[in-house]
Amino acid sequence: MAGNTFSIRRPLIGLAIVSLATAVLPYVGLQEYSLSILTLGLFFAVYAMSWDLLFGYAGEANFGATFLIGTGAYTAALMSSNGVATPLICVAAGAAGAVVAGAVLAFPALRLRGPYFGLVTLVAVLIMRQLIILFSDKTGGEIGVAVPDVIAIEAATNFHIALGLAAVTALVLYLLVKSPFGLILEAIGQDSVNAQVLGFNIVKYKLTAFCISAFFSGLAGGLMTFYLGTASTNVFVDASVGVQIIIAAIVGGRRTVFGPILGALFMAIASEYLRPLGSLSELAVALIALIVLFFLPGGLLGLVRLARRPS
Amino acid sequence: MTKVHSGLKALSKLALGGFIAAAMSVQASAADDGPIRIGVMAKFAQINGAAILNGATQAVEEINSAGGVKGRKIELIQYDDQGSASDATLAFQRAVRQDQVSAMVGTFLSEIAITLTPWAARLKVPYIVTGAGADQVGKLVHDNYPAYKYVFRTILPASSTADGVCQSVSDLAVKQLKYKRAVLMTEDAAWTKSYDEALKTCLPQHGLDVAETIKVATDTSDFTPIFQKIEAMKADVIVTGVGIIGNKPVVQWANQQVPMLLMGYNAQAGASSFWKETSGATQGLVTFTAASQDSALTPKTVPFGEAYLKRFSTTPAAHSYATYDAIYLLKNAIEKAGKTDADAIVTELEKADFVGASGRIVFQGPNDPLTHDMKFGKDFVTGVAIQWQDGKQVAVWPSDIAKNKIAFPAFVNSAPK
Amino acid sequence: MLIQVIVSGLLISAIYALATTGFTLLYGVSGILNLAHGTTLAASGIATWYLMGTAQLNPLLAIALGTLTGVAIGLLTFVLIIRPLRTLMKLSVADEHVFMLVATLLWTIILQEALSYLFGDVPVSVPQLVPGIVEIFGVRTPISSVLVAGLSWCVIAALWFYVSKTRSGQTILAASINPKGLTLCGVNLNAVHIVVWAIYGGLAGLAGVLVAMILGVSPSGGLELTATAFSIVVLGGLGSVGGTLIAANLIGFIETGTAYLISPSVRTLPALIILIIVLYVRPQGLFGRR
Amino acid sequence: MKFLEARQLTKRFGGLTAVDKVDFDVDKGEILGLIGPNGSGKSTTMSLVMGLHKPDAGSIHLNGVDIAGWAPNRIAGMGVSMVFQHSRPLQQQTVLQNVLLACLPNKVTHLRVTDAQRDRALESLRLVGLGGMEEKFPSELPFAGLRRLEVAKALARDPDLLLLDEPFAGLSAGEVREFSDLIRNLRSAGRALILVDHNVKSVAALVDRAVAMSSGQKIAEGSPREVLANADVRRVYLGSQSETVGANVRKRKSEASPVLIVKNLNVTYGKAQALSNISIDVVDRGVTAVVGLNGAGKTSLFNAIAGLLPSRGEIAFRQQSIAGTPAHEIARSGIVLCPESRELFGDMSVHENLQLGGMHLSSADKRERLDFVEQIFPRLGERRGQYARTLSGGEQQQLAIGRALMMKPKLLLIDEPTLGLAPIVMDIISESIETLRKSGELSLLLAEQNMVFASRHADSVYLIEHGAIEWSGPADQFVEQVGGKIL
Repeated sequence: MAGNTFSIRRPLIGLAIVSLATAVLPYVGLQEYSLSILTLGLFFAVYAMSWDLLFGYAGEANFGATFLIGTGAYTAALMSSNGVATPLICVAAGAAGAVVAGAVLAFPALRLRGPYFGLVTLVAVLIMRQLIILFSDKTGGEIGVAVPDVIAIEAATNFHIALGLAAVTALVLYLLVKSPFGLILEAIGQDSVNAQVLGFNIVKYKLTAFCISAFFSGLAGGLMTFYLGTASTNVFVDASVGVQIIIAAIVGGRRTVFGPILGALFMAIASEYLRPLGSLSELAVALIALIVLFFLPGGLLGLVRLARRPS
Repeated sequence: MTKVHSGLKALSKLALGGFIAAAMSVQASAADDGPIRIGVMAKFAQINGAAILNGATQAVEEINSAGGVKGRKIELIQYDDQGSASDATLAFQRAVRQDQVSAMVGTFLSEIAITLTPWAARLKVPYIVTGAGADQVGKLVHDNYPAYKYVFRTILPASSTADGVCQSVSDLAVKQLKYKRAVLMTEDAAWTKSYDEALKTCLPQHGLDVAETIKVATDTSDFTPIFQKIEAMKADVIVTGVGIIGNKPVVQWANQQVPMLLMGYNAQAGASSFWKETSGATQGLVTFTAASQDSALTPKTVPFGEAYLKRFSTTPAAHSYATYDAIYLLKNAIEKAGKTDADAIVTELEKADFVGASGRIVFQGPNDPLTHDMKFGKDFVTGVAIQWQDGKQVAVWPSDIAKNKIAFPAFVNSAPK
Repeated sequence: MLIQVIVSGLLISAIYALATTGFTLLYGVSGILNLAHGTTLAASGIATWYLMGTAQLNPLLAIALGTLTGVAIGLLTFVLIIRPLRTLMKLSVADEHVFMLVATLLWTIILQEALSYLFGDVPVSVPQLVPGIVEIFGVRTPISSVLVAGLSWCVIAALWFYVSKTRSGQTILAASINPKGLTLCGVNLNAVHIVVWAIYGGLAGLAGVLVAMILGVSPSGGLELTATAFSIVVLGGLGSVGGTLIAANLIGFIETGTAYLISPSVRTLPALIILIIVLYVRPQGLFGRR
Repeated sequence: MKFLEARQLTKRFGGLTAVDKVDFDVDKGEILGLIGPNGSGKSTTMSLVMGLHKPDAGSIHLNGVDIAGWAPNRIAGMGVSMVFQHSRPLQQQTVLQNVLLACLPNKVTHLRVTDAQRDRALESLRLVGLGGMEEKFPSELPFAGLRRLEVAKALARDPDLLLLDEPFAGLSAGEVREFSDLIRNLRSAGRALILVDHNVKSVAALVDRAVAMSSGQKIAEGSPREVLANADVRRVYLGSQSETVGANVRKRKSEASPVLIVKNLNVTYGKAQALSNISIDVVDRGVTAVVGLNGAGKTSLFNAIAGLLPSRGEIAFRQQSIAGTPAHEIARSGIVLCPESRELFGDMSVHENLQLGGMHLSSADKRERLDFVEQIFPRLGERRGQYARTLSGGEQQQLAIGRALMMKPKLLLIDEPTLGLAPIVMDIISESIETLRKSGELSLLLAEQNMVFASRHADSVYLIEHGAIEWSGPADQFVEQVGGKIL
């Protein structure tokens, strides 16, 4: 936006610097195992960023993030296991499938508000899970679908793929929320009546946001499937995975684009440090998230901002 | 907004800095004279996971106190997969890349075993599945041999289980009890597809008609309609196939006093804690399993069960036997190979002919349909059928090791209809 | 067949009704969707299972203590999660709603992991109070199930009596209709909330024990129970106790009917689909008022 | 054909007909004032024009097109804009960005701000007097500045019809003047304007024509002067002449010290100062009235006394400070508020409502008290088993006062006891107030728009305007000294 180009350019330069600095990590002695933690953390970062486009900006709490992710993952996995296409085409199809599924879900669901919207998105995950189990001869059911192809085996390459995806997602989403589209979306999220009176068709904007969120979720879901080697319900179509995504976004700082990256990496690294606690580590992560929720409503990114704003 | 990027940078510096330092400080040494590291993976908060861990612990402690592997101790390292494939891949990478384990055993969930199979191949580390029974694992190894040759399995795959269920049920139900009609009740899941097919062909061949196959959703809470329906079919026995919802059908079968025996396969009922979990409702249930405390399948079976009971105050589950044997298989292979090199271990495992606690273990070859699964049947691994009687698992099949005959819960009429 | 559907439907619906009454009561009075509801149920069931089995307590005492576990968790939820969230953060109404959902979800995870840690993540069943069966119109039914169904309806009737006939109950009803009006009558709303959470905990606790007796519970099965409760409550109309009771029966009968008439493997699908259709056509639920 | 023609516009909410067959027109270059007390349906009427509610019947022709029932964004696309009373700007965006928002087209593929859009935003800001504030954040603007920001947003859309909802609420007298000028300029640019306000005075000076509403119906239309002179309008605002005839105005200067003393009370809502330095004394065992138009601050004052609103200043009840005491404790100590919104328990019976009021009494006391209340309001005895929400407005008012009386108040605050009531019900309320006065057991503080009603009963009167006391004194001097100035 004119008059504040500077304030857009600087975060973007920052994003580029951080991305490049992170990209050399494999070459400065970071172990492959640490890379794989970051790789999964970055996939989660993409989920969390996509989720927050809906929540932080459009004001809709989507409890069915894994419906979108799962569609992307299963579309890609089923195409690959049936030998239909190369991995990249499968991933692209996964993203497209997620957009279609997202639109099918969102178009009617967006008529509902608050807890009802949340419930429908949650139920969508439950139904999808049931259908996968029900048609297990095609979907692999509880066992999942093994994908025969891989995109890359090297830990560093996989890390770069995830990093690139996260960086591109952050870039696109950031430009988007700073564009007129994002301004309108935010206005809709904060006061939908006012936004309607200003002439904006809120369903059209929310639907677009839902599709964008679905696109990145599905894309990341498809890529992560090829990274893991299987698509399975416990990883891709699970309400509690959706909860982890929500926690990552809120812990990182909602309505910030970059915050959810921070949140997702924080959660990944925190679980690594808390691993000595054994089966209590998930409890500890939830406790930390709860404390962040209570005392840092702006999330970790909010904390950084707070510290940098003197008054 | 101008502050965002620098904040992000500051925080990532903070987090990553510590992270890198921590990650780099844990440099494992894989010297040839140090202990041999073996990883064990499962969700340890679950009974199944604990059974896997205990089986491994028992074997490692025995081996170490007997002098180790050619003088080298085995160090068992635990990896909790939290029941999630993504956690499992992380843990697997940590085991291989950071802790530099020589082999990995364990895994209860099939989706995790299938996910880890290509990882074992990528990271070139022997991986013995001791909990997950989906046929797909063996098929994957077969289809991708030799790339996936690193993966073995010491628990029976679903098709062998179906085989064992068919043999045990036809011996017990047809020969002993003179039953004629059965209803097949299996959970609606991928692993039961081939299980159903196998039993539907096999049971009638032995003289037991399958009146109907009833599929049960894995989130079923109320089994009343299902049991009512089965009863209306006038069958003599219910042959089950459940692995995910083991508790509920059994408890409700007892509560509702369904007047037919439950036979077949129930994964949870193979665990010794099942009596407590069901508060005794499992009385009279018959299930096929790998081995049990009192079944003298091999000379090692009973001693292992007794030592296990002493060490862990509970009796072993099927996965305990499988994991126990897996560790011994690895020990033998390393000794024969003379080194911990992955390919050498695999070569020795492929040649193994080993009498373990669960039977004589010989792996199927690359041309067999389920490569690196155990050969099944007489003279190899047979499995046992046990019945829960007064808090204990009692072996009732095969006849040569059976201690007791089938007993009937008060509400089940022994005579065929 | 029809009689079977009716008998089984009635029994399962009674449990559904009891297991959701507290959830909807809580929403009606304090406007909170407690997503830790299912885990509260599971905790009470597991506690009773442990006290009866491992600790060998008298069954009735164990059931009482299990119910008290529910009360304790209810009060903890209020004191540790709900009240801090309302007092520590000054949130707008819309934000508060979402933060409340997220906080109760986190609380669910904490409870669930604590239960797994203490008792292991396995499904467990509480022994039947009275073993044995009776024939109801030729349908063989466990005596315990009949007792549980009877007890569920007795508790619901007692709740109705409490709310409509006692002073404390009237205060709670009034708080659900108009909290400001109640403040003007000189009543401390905070005290009302504590009472409501205690009653909620008691209802959830007893329901958890009974669910564990008839169906079985597990720590990680809590979210699934919450989802079922949530669906029933939304179908009936959020905050409407009467609507919830009717919806509980509706879902109970549809599920049972589906299992009998179509196939047990699609038991829950028709109910979920009906729920979605109802939400689209009538978002406030069947009996909710806008 | 006028630019906007609304015919037989009707909107029902459940059983309540909020807008009842209302007709009105407005043409370009004209300002129409929609006036009426709270609950008269004027804001709902405006919502119908904007499409925020769907009318149940009737038509709205804009430039010849019937837009009734359209979605708000389509109506906005026809050149209609609206300024809300409560502004909620985007806090993380600058003032300029907030206005730019209004310049953007309804097109998801529009991803860059054009120079033309930016110029229009800047021009709008300049027009409303916010030039130079472009890079500030909304949180840095004063209250009136936020209102200007809202107007700038509406202007940026270059509307043909502009709807203004209570544009003067919360503004100081000086700001009201500036705003009036601003609005007048908008008309001269050839726009049609509809202005909703209960502040009759400011509207009268500004609008070309006025439509007065009461209980959802149009009761008068014409020039501001004609409407203000209309007997129905005067009755709605002042109470009818017939009620004042034979009014029993008494002068009573109580010898006892005041039962409640309020000193320098201030209440703020965010940036808006709702009450500034209010000081009043409530006559012991007498009737004190606070009068003023809707929005003057009466309800804020009552809520602050009852502990429902945080406030600064002193409030002493029987020589004891009660500032900062929780609301329920204040209620228990004897200060009972009967609010304008009544706050009844709608899904409970009349009897249960009364029981809840008397819940802290012993059962003997409660029975006696119930008899007392049913004696004052016999109607409540007849309707004992009926749900409160099914009662008529007058009965609900009686129940609200009755429930408050169940608490044995020492000081009873009644906010707008007669608002929207039929004359016959007003008489019942009148009688009850007199009965209570005679009982000598409690003091009364009334808040009233109906000044004649208030001065008839009160011993002493305070007039509030814009959150400050404008006049105070004995009731009998009130009508002659102030009455004429109000309307």
